[in-house]
Amino acid sequence: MESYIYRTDKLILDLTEWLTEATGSAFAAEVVKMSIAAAVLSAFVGLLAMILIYIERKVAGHMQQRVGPMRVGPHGILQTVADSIKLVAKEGLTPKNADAFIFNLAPLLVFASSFACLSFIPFSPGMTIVSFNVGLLFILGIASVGVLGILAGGWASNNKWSVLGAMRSGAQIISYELSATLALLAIVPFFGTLDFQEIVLSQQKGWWIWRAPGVGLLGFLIYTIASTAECNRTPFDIAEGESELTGGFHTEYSAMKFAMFFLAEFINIFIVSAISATVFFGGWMPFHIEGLDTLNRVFDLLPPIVWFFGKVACLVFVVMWFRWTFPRLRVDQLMHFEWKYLMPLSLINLALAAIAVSAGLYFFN
Amino acid sequence: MSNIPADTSIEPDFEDYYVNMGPQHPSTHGVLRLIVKLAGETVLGVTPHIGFVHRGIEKMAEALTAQQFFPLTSRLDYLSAHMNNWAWAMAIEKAAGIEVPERAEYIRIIMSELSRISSHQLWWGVFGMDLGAFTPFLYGFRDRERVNDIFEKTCGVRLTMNYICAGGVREDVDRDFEKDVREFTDYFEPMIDEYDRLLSGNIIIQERTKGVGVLDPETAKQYGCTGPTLRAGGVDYDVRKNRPYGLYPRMDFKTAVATEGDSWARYVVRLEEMRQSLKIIRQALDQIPAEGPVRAKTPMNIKIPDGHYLSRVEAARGEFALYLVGNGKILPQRVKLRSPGFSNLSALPETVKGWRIADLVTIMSTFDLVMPDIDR
Amino acid sequence: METLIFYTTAFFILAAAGYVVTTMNIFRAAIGLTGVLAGIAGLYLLMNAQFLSAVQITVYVGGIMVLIVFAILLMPEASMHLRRENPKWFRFIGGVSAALVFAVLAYSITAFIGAQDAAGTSLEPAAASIREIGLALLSPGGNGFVLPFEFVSVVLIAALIGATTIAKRTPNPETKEEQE
Amino acid sequence: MNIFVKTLRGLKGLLSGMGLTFGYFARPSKVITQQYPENRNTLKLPERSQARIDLIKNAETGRYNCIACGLCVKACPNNSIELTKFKDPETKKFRPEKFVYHFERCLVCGLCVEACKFDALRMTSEFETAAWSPDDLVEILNKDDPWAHDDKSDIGQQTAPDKNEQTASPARDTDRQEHTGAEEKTIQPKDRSPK
Repeated sequence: MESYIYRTDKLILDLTEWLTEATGSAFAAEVVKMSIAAAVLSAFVGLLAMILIYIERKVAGHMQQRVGPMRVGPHGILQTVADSIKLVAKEGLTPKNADAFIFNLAPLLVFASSFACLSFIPFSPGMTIVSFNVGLLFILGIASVGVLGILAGGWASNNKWSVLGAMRSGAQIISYELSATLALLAIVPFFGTLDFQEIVLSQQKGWWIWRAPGVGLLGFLIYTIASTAECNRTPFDIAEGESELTGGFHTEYSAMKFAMFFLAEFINIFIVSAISATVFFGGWMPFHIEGLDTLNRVFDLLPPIVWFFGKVACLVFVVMWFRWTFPRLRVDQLMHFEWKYLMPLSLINLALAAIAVSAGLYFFN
Repeated sequence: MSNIPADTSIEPDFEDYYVNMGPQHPSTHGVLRLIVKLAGETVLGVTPHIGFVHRGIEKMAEALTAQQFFPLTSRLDYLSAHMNNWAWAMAIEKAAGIEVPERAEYIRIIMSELSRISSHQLWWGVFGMDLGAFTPFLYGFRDRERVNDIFEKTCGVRLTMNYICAGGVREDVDRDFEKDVREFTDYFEPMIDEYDRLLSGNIIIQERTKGVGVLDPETAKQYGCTGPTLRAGGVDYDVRKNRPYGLYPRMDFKTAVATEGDSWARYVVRLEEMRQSLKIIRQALDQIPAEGPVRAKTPMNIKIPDGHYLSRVEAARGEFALYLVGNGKILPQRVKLRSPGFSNLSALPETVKGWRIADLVTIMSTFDLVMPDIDR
Repeated sequence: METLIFYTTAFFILAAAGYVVTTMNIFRAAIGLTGVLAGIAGLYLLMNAQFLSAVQITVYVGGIMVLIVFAILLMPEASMHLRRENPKWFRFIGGVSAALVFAVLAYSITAFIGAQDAAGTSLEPAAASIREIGLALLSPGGNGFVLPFEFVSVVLIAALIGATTIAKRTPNPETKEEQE
Repeated sequence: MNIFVKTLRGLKGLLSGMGLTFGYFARPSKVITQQYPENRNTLKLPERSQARIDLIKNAETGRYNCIACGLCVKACPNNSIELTKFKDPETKKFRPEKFVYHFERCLVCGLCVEACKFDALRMTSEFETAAWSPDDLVEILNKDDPWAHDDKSDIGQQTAPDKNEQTASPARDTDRQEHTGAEEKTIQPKDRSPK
């Protein structure tokens, strides 16, 4: 039983086998498996958002010499639970002159695209909801659907500030998606696959952030910046820009519809951190140093899933750290930065990566 | 249509797009309503609408005795309450010929400079928040809290102090006052460097403020801007230096002046002003007589003799001038307040033209508007 | 089961497409079109063409649709419902031409399948790995597509430059901050 | 080259800011928040802290020091005090019948305390004054006196012009010189100077 924590691929296989036996057909087993996965994922999403929001508040608090939420539950642990109950119980308003259909559809679009992305994330060996040979490409594609929801929401609110926020958001996400994709693609030649599990497996000898000479680090930096922008987080939160646009695209949203945007934002943070952890930091792969077997065995004691979430947590912290330190860029500066600096840099990075791969210039070959 | 901003020649073919910024908007810092004419993100024109918190304080002054008007002056620009009190006290003292004890004059200087610092601390935090960084806001408040504690110990109140009064100050300072203030100055000086680390050194802040919203000195003078807003353009005008009052001639300090006139210059000037204020406070603490009266004997209801009296002080936002007309009774005939915020706001439409919405927020923030000061 | 999924998806696509052409609101039409394109990506998935599906989503849903929506946002008329102004016979012609296109497509597909069946080749799709696709795209040989690939890139570059030139305005005082 | 210098300088600025926030994050001892309702028992306000006014009782006689002279009423810029008086048959002195304090109008400026010559008023630091309605903020300050029952129904009627014979009416009418008569009196600062 214990070994299942370490060998989750075995767990999945055994589970499939058992289900096939129990239901009598491979197809039915697949259906049951998918239902379980969906249920687990839904619970996971809710839990994840609550935990992330709580952490965000605590991080913010301590960075500002405050303590953050303290009242509900010990150290305010239940604060986000209380807030969720409040959000669910609130009346969901639709502005009078809004396009009600699209207004209500928009948060769903945003949320669904984030949710769908989660199914490609490799949490642990074998533990991916959908295993695709083009998982990385797919996740990048689906992530860009979310912006449609933001645009639709901003437009349907029939509020000038919302439209401004939506336009900003659209322009921003389309632009920064390029850099984010290019930064990831620069690493793809090294492992030559787009399947997440295989990407993780290719890092047995070392994580790509240092195995790929320079390119990995540069790619990681570019990806961190671009993905922060894609999540609409400070310093790139011009779409919300509460001091300018009073909330941007979600100005008119309340209750559960607002919560969906909010949830999606936090899931997005998790997703980009998870991608970053998978591509650059070896995903669930424990930290290994060649030759130091004792140390490696100590590291192996931690189950892969702990490694994965540990890495993701560190990266999420960095994103939060950005938010509570930096001011916001202006919209034209944002575009300048992307098109004049980040994008050329990521193209150069891609070229360097191609050279490095064809010359076989990477460590632990 | 008077409420539509003047047409500019920027993009004549663009369809007019008006948005209301305020009266409820996070960065108008009060109930200010700006009608913004936009072309995309670019601001073509701004028309400020004020008067949402107009209380008719000038008119109220005509029905209140000199003593009774003090609490109301605190409520003009609540962030420089001491300075406003001082202006009224000075006008009354001029009118009634009251001599202020030396110790009281020093206390007034210390209190004024402390409230200048506290005002700029708040401004610094809000400036950071307007630009999207939330943390400076709390750091600014953290340090401002110390000033407020000092105020509370001596004046009993934290914001609208009503401490400076005709003939001096209402009562002598708290027994820990000198120690507290010295502690504060020692504490706060490194904190300004911390402000530098968090915001001033940040490239995003610099990119967003340098060259943004240049208010050239000529325009600024024409609109009657004062304070840091004016001095950022290179005009060396400070009431404390140019028309000294109180014991300011005894103080050795520099007027903080920059030359560029942009948002960054206004930012730098305010930070420098905090340093200069600390310097003034230290000098005043060194020079203050240890004992002595703090309040001249004044009648309870001061008769304001016939005549016109003008007093001006350098409030945190600029020159606060007060014009008093007396007719020999205890109630003033007429009081006119010249608040710095009003004039500074009037230069805003000129400054923001052609900049973006985000810059409008930056410029408004560096103008440091306080609505009760503007609406009176 | 796959058949069931196929018909559900196909029905969804058809319904969304119908919505696109019947709705009088251009923004809703755009959202409907998104549904169509996403549904087609789903069909690709059913056919085991994962790469194509990913590209469909990335390019069409994530790229082109966002651009369309963006363009709609820039139009002042976007919030208005369009009115039916076209004469009746417009619709008649539209219907006839749509029927014609459908007939041609249906005939050619059935003919194609018939030819395949006659030749005995299988229609069972094989999951092409991304490596194969990449190699095929960039190999110069008889099975390679490097010439069309490069040709397309040149055309795209030309289009990009052309678009930029058209979109470029004469410099105006608004662009103050670009003089730095 | 310039761009590299600029980039490096910008990066340094960003990192120093991040260092600062992380420094505070890593040192929870630097937290300055006070958990207010929990620390109510240990909360220390400065002695001069003023939040509202209160009447002072004479410790020996147990009576209020107030002689209902009305100076505070005249000093108040906002009409926050309403006062009715009567002659105490016992001591042949005036005493307040009802000393009504309108906290909802009060500016907490302290002018009434300053005006009081009989050491009858003081500012207290009782700052938890929130209430559900403005009416709850109207309070009879001499409520320990048996005749000043807590009935607020007649409050505000005294100020009506027809029956203000014995009310020291807050002189909102412009010319107050006639009945103030206090011009010759002078104000001395309270003796709370550092010893």
